[in-house]
Order: sequence, then structure tokens, then C-alpha cells
Amino acid sequence: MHKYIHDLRVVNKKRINPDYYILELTYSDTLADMFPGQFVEIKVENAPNTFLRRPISIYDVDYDNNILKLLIQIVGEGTNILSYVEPYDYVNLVYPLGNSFSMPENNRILLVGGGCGMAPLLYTAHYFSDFGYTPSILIGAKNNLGIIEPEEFEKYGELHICTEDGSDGTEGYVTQHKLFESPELFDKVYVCGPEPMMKAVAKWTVKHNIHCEVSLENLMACGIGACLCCVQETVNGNLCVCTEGPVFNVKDLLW
Amino acid sequence: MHKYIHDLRVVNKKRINPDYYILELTYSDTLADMFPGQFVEIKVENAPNTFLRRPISIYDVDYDNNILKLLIQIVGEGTNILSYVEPYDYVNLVYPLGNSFSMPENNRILLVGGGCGMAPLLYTAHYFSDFGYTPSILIGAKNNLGIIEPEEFEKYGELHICTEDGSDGTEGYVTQHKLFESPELFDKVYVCGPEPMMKAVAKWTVKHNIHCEVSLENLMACGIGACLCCVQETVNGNLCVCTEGPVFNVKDLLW
Amino acid sequence: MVNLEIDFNGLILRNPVLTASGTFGYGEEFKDFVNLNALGGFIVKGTTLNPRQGNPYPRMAETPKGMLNAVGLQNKGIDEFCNSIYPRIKVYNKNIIVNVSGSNIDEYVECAARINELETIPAIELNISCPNVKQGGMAFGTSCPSAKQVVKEVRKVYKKHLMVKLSPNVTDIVAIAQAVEEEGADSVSLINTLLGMAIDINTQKPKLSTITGGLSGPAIKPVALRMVWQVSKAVKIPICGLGGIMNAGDAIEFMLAGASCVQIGTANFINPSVTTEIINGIYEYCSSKGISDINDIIGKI
Amino acid sequence: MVNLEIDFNGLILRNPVLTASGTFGYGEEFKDFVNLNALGGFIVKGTTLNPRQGNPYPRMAETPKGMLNAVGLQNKGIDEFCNSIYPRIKVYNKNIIVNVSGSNIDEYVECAARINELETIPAIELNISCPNVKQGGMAFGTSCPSAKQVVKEVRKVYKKHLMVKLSPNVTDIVAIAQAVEEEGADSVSLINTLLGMAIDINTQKPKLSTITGGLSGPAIKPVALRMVWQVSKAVKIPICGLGGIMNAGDAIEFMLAGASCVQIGTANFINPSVTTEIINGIYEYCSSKGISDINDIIGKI
Ligand SMILES: Cc1cc2nc3c(=O)[nH]c(=O)nc-3n(C[C@H](O)[C@H](O)[C@H](O)COP(=O)(O)OP(=O)(O)OC[C@H]3O[C@@H](n4cnc5c(N)ncnc54)[C@H](O)[C@@H]3O)c2cc1C
Ligand SMILES: Cc1cc2nc3c(=O)[nH]c(=O)nc-3n(C[C@H](O)[C@H](O)[C@H](O)COP(=O)(O)OP(=O)(O)OC[C@H]3O[C@@H](n4cnc5c(N)ncnc54)[C@H](O)[C@@H]3O)c2cc1C
Ligand SMILES: Cc1cc2nc3c(=O)[nH]c(=O)nc-3n(C[C@H](O)[C@H](O)[C@H](O)COP(=O)(O)O)c2cc1C
Ligand SMILES: Cc1cc2nc3c(=O)[nH]c(=O)nc-3n(C[C@H](O)[C@H](O)[C@H](O)COP(=O)(O)O)c2cc1C
Ligand code: FES
Ligand code: FES
Repeated sequence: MHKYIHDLRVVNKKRINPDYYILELTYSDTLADMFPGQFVEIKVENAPNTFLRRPISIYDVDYDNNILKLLIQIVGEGTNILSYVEPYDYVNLVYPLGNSFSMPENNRILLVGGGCGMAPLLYTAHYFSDFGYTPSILIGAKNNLGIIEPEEFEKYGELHICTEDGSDGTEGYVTQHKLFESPELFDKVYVCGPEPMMKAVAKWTVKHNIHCEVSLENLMACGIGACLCCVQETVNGNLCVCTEGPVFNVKDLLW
Repeated sequence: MHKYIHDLRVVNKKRINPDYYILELTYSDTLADMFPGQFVEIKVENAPNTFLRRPISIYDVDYDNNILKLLIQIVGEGTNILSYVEPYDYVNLVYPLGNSFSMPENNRILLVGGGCGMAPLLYTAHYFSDFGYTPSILIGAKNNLGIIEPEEFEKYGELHICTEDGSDGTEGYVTQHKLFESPELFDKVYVCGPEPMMKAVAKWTVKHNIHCEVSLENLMACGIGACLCCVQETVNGNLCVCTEGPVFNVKDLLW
Repeated sequence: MVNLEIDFNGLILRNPVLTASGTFGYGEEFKDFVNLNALGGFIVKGTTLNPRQGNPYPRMAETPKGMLNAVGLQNKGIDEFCNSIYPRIKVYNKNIIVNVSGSNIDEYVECAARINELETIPAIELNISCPNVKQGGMAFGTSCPSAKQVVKEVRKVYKKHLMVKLSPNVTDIVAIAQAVEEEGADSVSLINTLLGMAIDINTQKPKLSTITGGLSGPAIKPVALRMVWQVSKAVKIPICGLGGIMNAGDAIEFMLAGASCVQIGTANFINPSVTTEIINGIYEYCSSKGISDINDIIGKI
Repeated sequence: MVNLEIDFNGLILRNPVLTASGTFGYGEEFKDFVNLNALGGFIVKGTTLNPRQGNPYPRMAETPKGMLNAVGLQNKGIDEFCNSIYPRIKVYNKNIIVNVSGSNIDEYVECAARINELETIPAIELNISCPNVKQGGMAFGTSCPSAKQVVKEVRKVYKKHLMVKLSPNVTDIVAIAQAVEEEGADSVSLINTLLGMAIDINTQKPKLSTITGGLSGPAIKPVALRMVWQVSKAVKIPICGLGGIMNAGDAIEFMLAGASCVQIGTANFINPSVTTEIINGIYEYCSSKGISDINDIIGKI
């Protein structure tokens, strides 16, 4: 797959709440093909202490309007300064990067997203839905501020919500959700979120012999397989999350 | 004199032309007393490569409205990024710094400013005028784009303009101006501008035995006499421009 | 027209811009961003006799205008390089240089001997300065006798251009440069990373699994430039300068300080097409200053 | 309540925040910005036996997240210090430490002996690491025998707390630290500046009159932190850590790495009241983490 370095124009910035915002970006030419689970490396301009690019998942692509969406959580300087871009500003991306979630074979699929990990799952649901699948989607967060654009997820599948404080959906961790009482409903589970959550889901899938793919986050310097900083230990040795991931089959991980 | 570190609010930003802008700043309390020739050290936020503060002369102070004005020429990253501040933003200043021009004893005074060196002369003319003096003022620049707010200078003295290309005032360097044919008119000359220009004026004053003060620019790290980086060789050894200057009597310089 | 071609002690570079080992993969990672053949050359990943898994994660920390890495020479070993990587990449550029490392002198020698057989590899860069491995690496580059010895032994088996990459973590880099020159190095490259460290005050733990790691990026540029200048005054062999080069201006600083060519490292991570921009920028600098031959600015200071 | 007091080998600091020599003048330059008495202490300008004019202008260049300086120990000499500066500033803080430099051992010794007489100066910082003077300075700090010798001679005449400031421009800073410890240093401070250089590509001239100068600021923090950590594992005397500290978080990193106190240098230029903010920030860090005594975090890594 060809990778690009492009300046994309900000079409819209949606401030969801103090912690989250969505950037809608467009390119002067037709956007490249992108697959669910892939990410971009975004350059943060005018940030005194942000030296490297920041990896951000593809939240959604609207090919009809030639728009790429990113969902970003403010956690430090880079994601904060980036939140000040305005329509007509340009941001520089290296993209699309990484591998992607595998295609489902049937409708017996579950997408589980926790916190900012829900970002890649919207495009995954969207993409799968374009191929005629209707995934079950479970998104969880600390509280309702972390449940971003549920109406978007609802377009593409059957949405379930849970929050740790019960402020939206059912109360508790995602793995406490009733979906996890019915392993027989699923052939494939796709997960992205905090590591403990992914590990818990992975454990459950292993126990019930369900195919499970997780999207990992880690510290990246280049995003294109050149620096070897982003390694994940696997049964096949140290692999780069940026090129051989971010999506891994849990059976390849040493979890 | 007490120095302060304060956040000042931008009240107005006047973009004079692509190279120059004026910042009008106000403080929540009454502005400190400032003297002509003094400067501030301004912090440039969100500038990836601007590590140190930038010294900028006091262009004018409007005590009635509690406003401090800076005239800034864009020459590099710091002055460029600063040009993006907007009303209601805050900028952090350490001020007021340095010594100041001596008071005149009569009206036989000439202020000579070249390029951005005209900045401290507006407040000087203003200040002298408040004490009842009417200075002759000569400002020179490469072309008319470098002649900033002549109407302001005209308020406080008799303004003469010259440009190297003749696009405003008389054509030529400041020292080619006809005022320099009449040394007998002046007891004190105050100069700020590019070094060759200041040296030429200084030479003329020495020849005609006129008191002359120049305001020097050089590379500063701290602005408060702590780093000893900003030295100027004088008859009294190396002196700090930021505390023992920026104003020097030319007879103390080894020019 | 500006001539950008450099005769780097026999190695003819179409322009002075190469890439630094460990920051440019095997070149192919960048083929979507750079016309690889337009580079002066590129230096591939640190290669060792045996495959290495490198250090545990985390291997990276961002620092003020720089980064620390503790990759630890992860690579597939010389066999894999010769048998499958080399045949794949050799078409990309005529100056593909292999960065060679080892835990002991025999490993260096054997690795160099194997590369000597690879027809289209015109040079090796002997890495006696890697701070991220327990044995060998930087240990060889921080004392004159050990630097001499490894260069002497490698020189016996390696017949093409032998570039030696120096460590900045020394009191006297000039002495090391002179020592390797005496043993027949054809050129030196400097600098490798400075040994550094970073701590996460929240977890109260080091940010790298190895505690210390190698500092690269603009933060180290002033030190690199000083060392290039010092060495250039003391050796006759040419210098390849690197350390924090982000743009054409930085590259020109190194050449003015005495480098005949430069390597671009960490900058590739931030802008994968930076090398092309630097080549163009050097060209523009020369033409705007009326410099008709880039060789004229080398060591002007 | 958090205890911030440190017993620095006999020197009682009300908190671990001092200021670095050459960046804080004689303290009085900062009295409009800082309550000087609230600092753990401050270290005044490098002082020599005879007055020095320092190096020619330009002495400063901005670099990525740092600066180069080539001040060259401009100061009015020990007489002027004792007779007019000392009486003026001694009221400001009970831990005013004089940074002492010299071109040869006799000068160091004589200067130290003079300061030994000053009642309210509890310590000197022996600067064997200044990169900006032709003779002496860093030359003493880059080899064990010379470092030992100068400390040995000064120790004979200086009876109060003797802190020795180490140069980072060495292969093995641990060996130097151990050498000065052996000769009776009460503590070490590190690091002084890294030797660096910058070039103006427009004029094709070095940016400093002395060509090379000392690099300070955040750029050097990873190197400084690594050295503090290495030395802390190898000596028993306490360490004063510095190099690029800009905020409380940076200061805490140094303490976790093994420093018992820290110095703030270049940061004072950018924010003249930064030291107060750092003291408050350390306090807040401790209280938010439930740390009741700052001593508990020293060397936790
Ligand atoms: C493949 C991939 C996809 C990602 N997708 C998204 C996304 O769609 N939306 C989103 O908001 N974030 C995403 N992230 C995380 C995002 O990259 C980090 O939040 C961002 O780099 C933080 O930058 P900063 O400058 O704001 O914070 P910093 O100041 O750099 O760091 C703040 C805190 O976050 C931690 N941190 C920084 N980077 C990472 C990381 N990569 N992994 C784990 N912890 C980190 C730091 O250790 C620190 O504690 C993704 C990361 C990866 C690797
Ligand atoms: C006491 C004093 C008063 C000043 N008053 C004003 C003023 O009122 N208005 C104004 O626009 N400028 C003034 N200056 C100059 C101003 O400080 C510089 O233009 C500014 O620091 C440049 O910052 P930068 O980041 O934009 O450019 P940089 O990228 O730092 O530099 C761009 C170019 O300008 C040169 N340069 C930078 N600083 C100086 C300096 N201090 N002296 C000479 N050359 C320099 C650099 O060498 C470089 O070639 C004053 C300087 C001093 C010392
Ligand atoms: C992630 C990473 C990996 C590196 N791996 C190697 C290596 O294998 N061999 C080597 O000689 N240098 C290696 N280096 C050092 C670089 O080649 C270069 O010397 C250093 O980064 C300074 O240049 P820069 O500041 O332009 O990056 C590595 C640097 C980085 C950042
Ligand atoms: C302008 C300047 C002058 C300095 N003068 C001295 C000095 O006289 N004696 C000394 O030991 N160190 C001197 N130093 C070094 C500092 O004390 C300190 O070791 C160094 O700057 C690193 O700390 P920092 O990064 O916090 O500035 C000077 C540093 C600067 C920037
Ligand atoms: S981030 Fe560089 S190899 Fe993955
Ligand atoms: S700028 Fe620091 S002493 Fe003048």
C-alpha cells in the first residue's frame, strides 16, 4: 500500500467536550484507500515540546465528501495544541499506516471499544457495514463524557453502551456487560482500548475459542517501520506495531 | 527601579505592513513608570525554535489609557509567531529594563532613527514633549514601507523623513539629510538604528562637539544583567547593554 | 548550475546527503516518500553477525528537541541481510552502505568480510559507538587502543571504503579520530548518539527499559558540530557529519564546519521526505550565494 | 505538611532548589522577582583571583531548546568580591555559595583561601569544568590526576563545605567524581555545560567569538540526568544536579536519579521567578503523591 505525506485542510473541528474533539480533514485530490484499524501520523505545528508526530487512528472516512475524520483525546501538549486548529488551517499527515482488521465472514461479530479506543471501531463498523455486515458494537468509558457520537455507531450496527459510573448505558466495565455471557453468539471479536480491558476481553475469547483481534497502542517515533521503537513481543519475536500492527491476533501475543 | 514579570493583555494589534506591526498592551493594574530608551523582554509562546525572550523597545506609553505600545519588525521566527497574537491574548513581559536617554536641557535636540530603530524614539519624543521640549526628529528607512506612523511623531516634534529610494521624504541616507549641514542647531543628538548609521551620526557629532547618545542592540539572553552575554566594549571595559545600556554616550564607546 | 557531487575519498556521491543508520530502515520503508536513487547514498540498519532481538519495550522517549532510543541493534543478522535483503534493495542506490556492529572483534571482522563480498556495497560504516548494547558497541569507540584494534582487524579483511562511526561520549574525540585514521580508515562519521536518560515522575521509573539510551535530534546539533569542526582540523581523511540535522541550513553548517557529506537521522521520522528537501535546499543555498561547487564550502570555518 | 529541608552533607538547605553559577548574577539582579531568602541557596558568578574581562562579543547563540555561551568568566576578581559585593549580598540568604575558578592551581587555592575567611559563606563550588577559558577551567575537570590535584590543594586551605563542579565533556564522569571524592570533596555538582558550536550560514562565520562555547538548557537535560544517575551509584557524597531544569518536574527527575538538591540555570533567563515556582511545584508534587519528606525520593531510581 502506498503511503503519503500530505497537507490536509481542516474542514470542521467538533469539540465534543473538554477532553475530546473530532477533526474533519479534506485533501485536494481524492483521499487514498484506507482500511479499518489503520492510523495516521500527524504533525503538531507550533508546539514547543512536541518533537515527534502523534499517531491517531482513522475514526471514519467519508469518501462521498472526501473527508477523513480523527477522534482525538487531549492527554498532553501535542493533542492539546492540535485542538486549536481551525477550519482552513492545514495539518500534515503521513498516512495511511499499519495493517487493518480482517474482514468478517459472517454477522457473528462483536466490536469492543474502551475510552479513546473506540476511535478505530467507528470506521471498522462503517466499513463492515458497507460490505453488508451488521456488527454488534459495545463501547465503554469511565462516564458518559467518554461516549462519543453514539448516533454514528448506531448507523452501522447494534450499539451497546456501558460506563463505569452508570451515567450512560449499563454500569460497569465492558467485560461485565451481558454480551459477555453469550460467547456462542460470536465468531470474531475486534477490540481496541486500554490494555487491561483488551487483555480481559482476549482472555474471554481464548477461553471460548473465539477469534480475537486487538489494536495496540504504543510509543512510536516514525510510524513507518524505520526506527524499531514500537515493538511488541509476539510468538514470532519483536514485531513493529506500526507496520506489523497495530492489529494483532491475540494468539500471536504473549499475553 | 523595580522590574516586573507580568502578563499583559493585547488590546489591539495593528498590522502596519507585511514587515511591521504594533502591539498595544494593557495591564490589570497601573503600568509602571517607564523611561524613553528602555525596553521589555517578551516571551513568545508556542514557538518551536524560540527559546529565549526577545528584547523590544518601548515604542510608546499612553498612561491615560494604561497602554504600552511595541513596534515590532518581523525578522525571524520569534517576531513572526508573536505577530499572530490577537486581542484578549496575553503576552508575558519582563520590564522595564535598561537605562534611558538623558533629559535635554533645551530645545536644541535632534532624534535620529533608522529602520526599526525609530521604535524607542517615539516615546522619547513623547516624553520630551511632555516636559515642554520640541525635538527635531529625523527618521529614515530603505523605502516608505519603513516609515511607520509619521503622524504620531509629528505630534511631538518637527518631523523630517528620508528614504534610500526617495519613496518618502528626501532621498538618501539620514546622514545625507540637510539637517546634518547645520550642526550649530543642536546641543544633543539621540540616535537609534543600524550600527553603520549610528556610527556615521556619532562621527559627525564628535566632529562638531555635540553630545550624542545612541541606543545599542545586541544579543541578549536575560535582559537583567545576570548572564553577561550582552557586553559592549567601552572605555570602562565590557559593560552590559541590558543594564548599563542600551543607551550609551558615544564618547564612552570605542567606535 | 551548481555541482553537488563529492568525491568522498573514492566514494563518488551525487550529492552530500546520506541517511543515518537505524533511522532509514533498509531504504525501502521510504520509497513512497523519497526517490532513493536521488540521495547521495544511504546507510542501512546496524547489522551484526547473528540476529538480535534488541532491547525490551519501551525503547523510546521524547526529550526537548530530541529523542532517546534504546533499540539495541535489533536486526536479522548478516545471513539474512546477504541472502534476502541485499538482493532486494541493491537496485535503489549505488551507495548503499552497511552499518556494522559486533560484541567482539571477531564478530566485526566476520561481518565486514561477508559484506566485502557483496558486489554493489561500496562501503561499510563501522559502528564503534552504539550506546545501547551491553557488550561491544560504544566500548570500542571510547578508548584509543580498542578503537585502533577493531579498525586494524577489520581493515585486514575489508577492501573497500571503510568509514568509522565515532562516539561523542568521550573526552577527546580528536584522539579517537586520529587513532582510526592511523589504522587505515578511509573516513570517519560523527556523531553517534549521546548517552542520556529520562524519568517518568508519575511512575517514578525510567522511561526506557534499559534506563539509559542514545540521544539524537536537534538538541545534540551544537555538540556534533563542535566535534566535526575539531576533528576536521586534525585528520586528513574526510568526515561525514551528523547529529540533529533537520534542514538544509543545518546540513550547510556541518559542511562549513568541515564535513564533506552529511547524514540525516531522526529528521526522517518527522518528515519522511526531508532528505529530498535538504538536497534541494543545499542547491538553492549555493545558487543564491553564487557558489558553483559545493566542495567550495567544505571546512570554510 | 511536606518537609523540603535537606542536609546536604552538613549544609542545611531549607529546600533543594539553588541557582547555578553564571545564571543568577549575585542574586541581587533577581530580587524584584524572587524572595532570595526562600531559596535553598544560590551560587554566585564564577570568581577568579584577578579581575577578568571575559571573551569578546558575541558571547551567546540560541540553539534548539538551549543556548551556547562564551562569557569566559568575566568577573571583578576576589578583592572586589570580598570588599564590596560580599558585604552587600550576604544578607540575602544563609547559603550563598561562591563558584571559584582559576587558570592554575595557585589561583584556585588563593581564591578559596580568601573565601574561607568570609564568615557567612558556608561553601564554595570549585569550577573545574568551565569550557570558555583558554587556560585552566575545563582542563582540570577532564582528567582524574588534574582533578585530584586541584581538589587536594584547595582542600588544604578550604575548611567549609567543598562542592566540586564536574564537566560532562568526559568519557567517564564516574571516575572523576570518585577521584574528587577521594581527595575530600564534600559534594559534587553536575553538569557544567557541554562544549558546542553554532554557525551562521549567511555570514559563514561561527556565532560565537570563541568559535566553541558551553551548551546549556533543556537540550542537555537527558545527558545531565544520565550522569547524575551514574555518579549517584558510585559515590557516597551527595550530588547537586543540574542541566536544563525548567520546572518542578525536571527538578524531581534529577532527585529521583540521585541528586539531593538541584541548581536552576538557564531557566532563570526565561522566567526570572522560575525558582519560586519550582519550589512550590516540588511541594505540590510531594503532597499530591503523599510524600511527607522530599528526602524520600532522592535516588529512588
Ligand atoms: C496506533 C495508535 C493509534 C492511536 N489512535 C488514537 C486516536 O485515535 N485518538 C487519540 O486520541 N489517541 C490515539 N492514540 C494515542 C495518541 O497517539 C497519544 O495520546 C498522543 O500521542 C499523546 O500525545 P500528547 O502530546 O498529547 O501527549 P504526551 O505529552 O506525549 O503524553 C501524555 C501522556 O500520554 C502517554 N502517551 C503518549 N503517547 C502514547 C501512546 N502512543 N500510547 C500510550 N500512551 C501514550 C504519555 O506517556 C503521557 O503519560 C493512538 C496511538 C497509537 C500508537
Ligand atoms: C535593547 C533592544 C531593543 C530592541 N527593540 C526592538 C524593537 O523595538 N522592535 C523590533 O522589532 N526589534 C527590536 N529589537 C531587535 C529584536 O530583539 C530582534 O529583532 C528579535 O530578537 C529577533 O527575534 P526573531 O526570533 O524574530 O529573529 P531570530 O530568528 O532570532 O533572528 C533573525 C535575525 O535577526 C538577528 N538578530 C536577532 N536578535 C538580534 C538583536 N538583538 N540584535 C541584532 N540582531 C539580531 C539574528 O542574528 C538573525 O539574523 C531590539 C533589540 C534590543 C537588544
Ligand atoms: C532509533 C534510532 C536507531 C539508531 N540505530 C543506529 C544503528 O543501528 N547504528 C548506528 O550506527 N547508529 C544508530 N543510530 C544513531 C544515528 O545513526 C545517528 O548517529 C544519531 O541518531 C544522530 O543523528 P540524528 O540526530 O540526525 O538522528 C540510531 C538512532 C536512532 C534515533
Ligand atoms: C551565561 C552562562 C554563564 C555561566 N557561567 C558559569 C560560571 O561562571 N561558572 C560555572 O561553574 N558555571 C557557569 N555556567 C554553567 C551553569 O552554571 C550550568 O552548569 C549550566 O548552564 C547547565 O545548567 P542549565 O542548563 O540549567 O543552565 C554558566 C552558564 C551560562 C548559561
Ligand atoms: S514507530 Fe518506528 S518502527 Fe514503528
Ligand atoms: S542580557 Fe544577560 S546580562 Fe545582558
